[in-house]
Amino acid sequence: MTLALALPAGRSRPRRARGVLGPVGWTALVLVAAMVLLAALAPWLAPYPVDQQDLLHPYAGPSPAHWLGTDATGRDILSRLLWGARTSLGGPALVVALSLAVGLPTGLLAAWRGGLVDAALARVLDVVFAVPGILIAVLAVAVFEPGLTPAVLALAVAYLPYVARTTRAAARAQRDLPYVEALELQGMGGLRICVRHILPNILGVVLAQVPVAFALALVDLASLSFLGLAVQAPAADWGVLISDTSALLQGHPEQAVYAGLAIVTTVVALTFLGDRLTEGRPVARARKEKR
Amino acid sequence: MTVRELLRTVGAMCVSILAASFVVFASLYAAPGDAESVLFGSTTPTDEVRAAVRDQYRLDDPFLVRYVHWLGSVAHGDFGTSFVGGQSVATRLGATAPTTLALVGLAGLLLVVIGIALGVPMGLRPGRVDTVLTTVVAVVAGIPTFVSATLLIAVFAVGLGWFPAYGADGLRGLVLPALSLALVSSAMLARITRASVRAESGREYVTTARARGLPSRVVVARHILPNAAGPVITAGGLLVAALFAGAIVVENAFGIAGLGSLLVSSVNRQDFPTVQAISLLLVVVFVLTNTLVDLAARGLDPRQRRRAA
Amino acid sequence: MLTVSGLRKEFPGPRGSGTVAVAGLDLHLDRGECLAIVGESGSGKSTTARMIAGLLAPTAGRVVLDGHDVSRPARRRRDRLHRARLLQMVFQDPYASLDPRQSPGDALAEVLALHGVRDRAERTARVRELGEAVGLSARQLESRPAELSGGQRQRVAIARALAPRPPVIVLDEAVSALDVSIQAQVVNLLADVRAATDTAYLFITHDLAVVRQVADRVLVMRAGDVVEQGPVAQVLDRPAAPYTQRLRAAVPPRSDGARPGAVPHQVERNTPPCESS
Amino acid sequence: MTSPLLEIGDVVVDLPGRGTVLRDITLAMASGESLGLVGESGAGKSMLARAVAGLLPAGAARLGTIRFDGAPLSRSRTGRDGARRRLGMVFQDARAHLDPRQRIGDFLLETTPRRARPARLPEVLALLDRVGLAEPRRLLDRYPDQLSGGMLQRIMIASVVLADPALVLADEPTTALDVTTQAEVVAILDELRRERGTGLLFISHDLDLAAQLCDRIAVLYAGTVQEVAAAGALAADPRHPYTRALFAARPDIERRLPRLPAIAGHPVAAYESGAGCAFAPRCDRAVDACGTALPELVGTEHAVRCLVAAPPAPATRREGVTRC
Repeated sequence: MTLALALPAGRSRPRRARGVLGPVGWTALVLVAAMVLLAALAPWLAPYPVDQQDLLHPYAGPSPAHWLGTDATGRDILSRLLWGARTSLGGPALVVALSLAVGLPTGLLAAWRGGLVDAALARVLDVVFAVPGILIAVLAVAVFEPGLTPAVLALAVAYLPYVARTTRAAARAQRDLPYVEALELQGMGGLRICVRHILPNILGVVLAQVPVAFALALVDLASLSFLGLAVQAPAADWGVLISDTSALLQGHPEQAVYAGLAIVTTVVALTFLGDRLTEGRPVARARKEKR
Repeated sequence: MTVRELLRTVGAMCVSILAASFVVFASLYAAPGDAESVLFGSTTPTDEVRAAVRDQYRLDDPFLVRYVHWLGSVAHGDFGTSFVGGQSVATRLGATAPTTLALVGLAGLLLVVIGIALGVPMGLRPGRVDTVLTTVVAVVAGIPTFVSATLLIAVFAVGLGWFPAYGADGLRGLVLPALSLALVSSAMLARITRASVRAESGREYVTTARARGLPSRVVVARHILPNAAGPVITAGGLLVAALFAGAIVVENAFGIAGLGSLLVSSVNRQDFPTVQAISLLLVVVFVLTNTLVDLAARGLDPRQRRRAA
Repeated sequence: MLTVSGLRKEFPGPRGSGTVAVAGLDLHLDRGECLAIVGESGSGKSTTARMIAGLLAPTAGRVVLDGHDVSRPARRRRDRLHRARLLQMVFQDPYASLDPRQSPGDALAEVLALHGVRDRAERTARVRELGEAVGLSARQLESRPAELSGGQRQRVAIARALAPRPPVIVLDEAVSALDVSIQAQVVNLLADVRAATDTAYLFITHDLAVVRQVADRVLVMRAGDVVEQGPVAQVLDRPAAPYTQRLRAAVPPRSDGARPGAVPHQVERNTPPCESS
Repeated sequence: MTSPLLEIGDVVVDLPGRGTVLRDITLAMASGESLGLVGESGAGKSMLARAVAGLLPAGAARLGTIRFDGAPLSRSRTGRDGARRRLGMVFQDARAHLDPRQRIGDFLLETTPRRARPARLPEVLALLDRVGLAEPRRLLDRYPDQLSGGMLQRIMIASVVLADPALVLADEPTTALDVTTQAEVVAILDELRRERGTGLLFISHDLDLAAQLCDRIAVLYAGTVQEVAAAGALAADPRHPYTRALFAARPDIERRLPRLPAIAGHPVAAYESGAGCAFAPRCDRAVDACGTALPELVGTEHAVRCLVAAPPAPATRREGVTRC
């Protein structure tokens, strides 16, 4: 899914409300936190190992033993959902972390150096940005056998421009402000100005993009697992749980519905969180002083 | 848009496509699995067969020569021969591409119509209607294609039987896939359209129009919408291009024989020539659309248009 | 103290139609003197200031500060710090002159540390001293810039410019964005600072009344050229160049002195519709 | 006294998220009169003009009544809004207030019904020439980004005058312009207004500019009218301490003052001011009573809202030297 579009245009508010998240924002944050917690505690919470089969009870409905029932080969759906959460949330987290680790410095460097470096980098970022993450991942998987690592690394490359472009734009806006020029005139070096002054001022804008990037990475990774190119059996993630078409055709969509619900809830919560963070942040206020 | 500027943009696009093709080719060239092991699998070929095959796939030539040769042949529409079944890649592409194009075309139409039809009213009329719609659209934007595909199959194909569930062809077979493909993208376009319309409605020149007593119908039609169109067209272009990536997922979900499912099956069978060809095609589509959208956005902006006059 | 000769700046335009922002300018500034550069937008006064301060590389010309040639912006750290101790700058927009996440006190401390004031206690003392010099209380020094008014922020910017004790300070429209009552406070402050530290000012403005109040000499610029220069009294009372006269006449007369409603002069035809920059 | 063109009675405006921006405004204008609204940041000058024009920001609450040409004005302007038909507005930043994709000709004729546009073209061209724009015909096909700020402001004025308004609200129309352009634009505004007997509500932070253009001047501070009088009387005999301080604090192009008599503190908005007179904390003549209750606006010809205002000075003492 192309990333260029999911960036909601930031709208400034007359006054930055202290509780910037507001009720919707907080519920979204709680939901996301709950999902992360479930994923982290999966080994202790999951009643059964991820691949323990019980061929005697395929497609069993919800029961005290299996709260959400079992799949085609009698595996406990709840356990697979919990274990799956580790990959479906851990993967995107790694993707976003890698993108930030590389994207922030790259964006800052490009904004500060300007000139040729900036133009060349902008060009590369635009091209990589135009190619959806899924295609880059599919290509990577084709090169190094299908698996989680190539998929995550490829998505990190695909999401790098997402962070780098936002960082570069925000840093370029700060770069021209008088307070940066005043620091230059004091003799302060470029690196120190970037790290101690520009970065703290743009971190808010950049981090506001993290939830949306996380959501998109989650969708891409789950899609790859759905295509059988990321998580390989017997491991499971939410994408794999939905990919079992035969169960669907035999009229047992329960597993797909639960996994689908988990994905949609997380992604929607992340999207609302991202909206609130972006809206709460005044776009660089254009001061209309007299003359 | 001066001709010089046009040439510079097209030039930049060609450079990007060339660079992308190099990356695509180089990555598959560096693939750990050697082409031979894929071609011969477990059978051990005789020396002559081995030599013939190596020559046919030019495996012994240095990397750059193979790249230039590959590029030359691609330019003539010859994508080499598939590792699987010895069929020429071009014919396999020819067989599958139309389906994908039809799917993306239908989905593209749905995307633009739904996206703008929802986005504009949401942007223009704040208040309860807008908040309800915004929430619904935000939720729909959160449903990935493979989830919506599965749900649509479960309800309309398996449940109600209105549409073929799997592996269908012809128009009826494309309705559910196109809907599933367009769903999340149209929600995104609606959000972007809403944001753009809302941003323009707050601009000073709208205040002027209202201060002059122009009816709100005129203010919207002549001032807000034309100015809001720029970002919407840019986003729309990029989203339509992205449908090709979404098609990879949808075609596999519905079992449709398109470029997407061919790509995934080629990856699983390590059929590098086919993977290379499809990847190159898709990358060219994305870079092309990105450039066209950039040109369209700049062409729409009166300032740019007039600099050439 | 500051000598500028043949300063020129050309901005390359599309299809070879470059624009000349500053077309060869000479000026000198003695110790403790205040030289004003006045002109309308597009006259090149700000470009001139930015070139002298080293923020913008001139196309041609030499800038000599206290005997050092500072024509090209400094690269090496030692040069940059040395340059900082010769000249500082105060900008127009008070709201963008301070790092929003840093309190004024910390900002001043950071600058002092940069210029070798290692000892923390001495630094704190110097910060309070600078604060008092510009009329800022200890509480204001510890607050966030968002809590300060435009005038107070401009005071912090002046204190920051004074920290390295430079002999020359460039003030680029430093009081233009301030309300009347605040502008008066800052103008007085600048006069006090000059009296106390004998710092020379290069004062960029479009307001002739401010020129009268603060400057010793004035240089009138139009479209990159210097049309007139000399002592303030002579240039404002007996302007020689027609452009200066037109500038002088365009300023609304003092209402507590003149008959209200008197429109100064005839409406002149505008020049044909030109390509705006 | 002819029926007043504009009556503003006890108007209060509150903004969501900020609070009161207009605390208590009572003003009136006769038809054909020009009234200057002068004040510093936060005084609420622009907000008052927007309240009259019906362009208050979303969610703003307005109390009190505003009557124009005898008819009460609704809170916000909607479409035709008959009552505001003869009300024009000129803004500070002309470039931002013009649609970048619309030609100047289309902009000027937009409010004229399509059929009547060809007939009005000569009038438009004459008006463009009248506001000092050379080759008006060529101008019609141009876009705003091709013209300078000064030219755009003249086009804005022409568009307002074209609608034959009874009152023009000008919100700091020349602040963004250079001094020479400002003088020309002010002269145009003044001539056109006098010729057509149009009322002018002129907003500025520049006392002298307002005095040059307006019959009467109202001085605003923290969303309240502090003093209102004929321009000459206000300049010759300012009674409110704030007005006097404003006149004194300005640098004088004629002569250098040893020290500018500055006012301590900084201008506050209505929501930052206490119960009593908002200027009290900065006023050197303030007494305890000033802080407790908002003084009344006393007087008709020369009204002052201050407990310790200076007494009316004898007419002769302050007669300034007239100078063209």
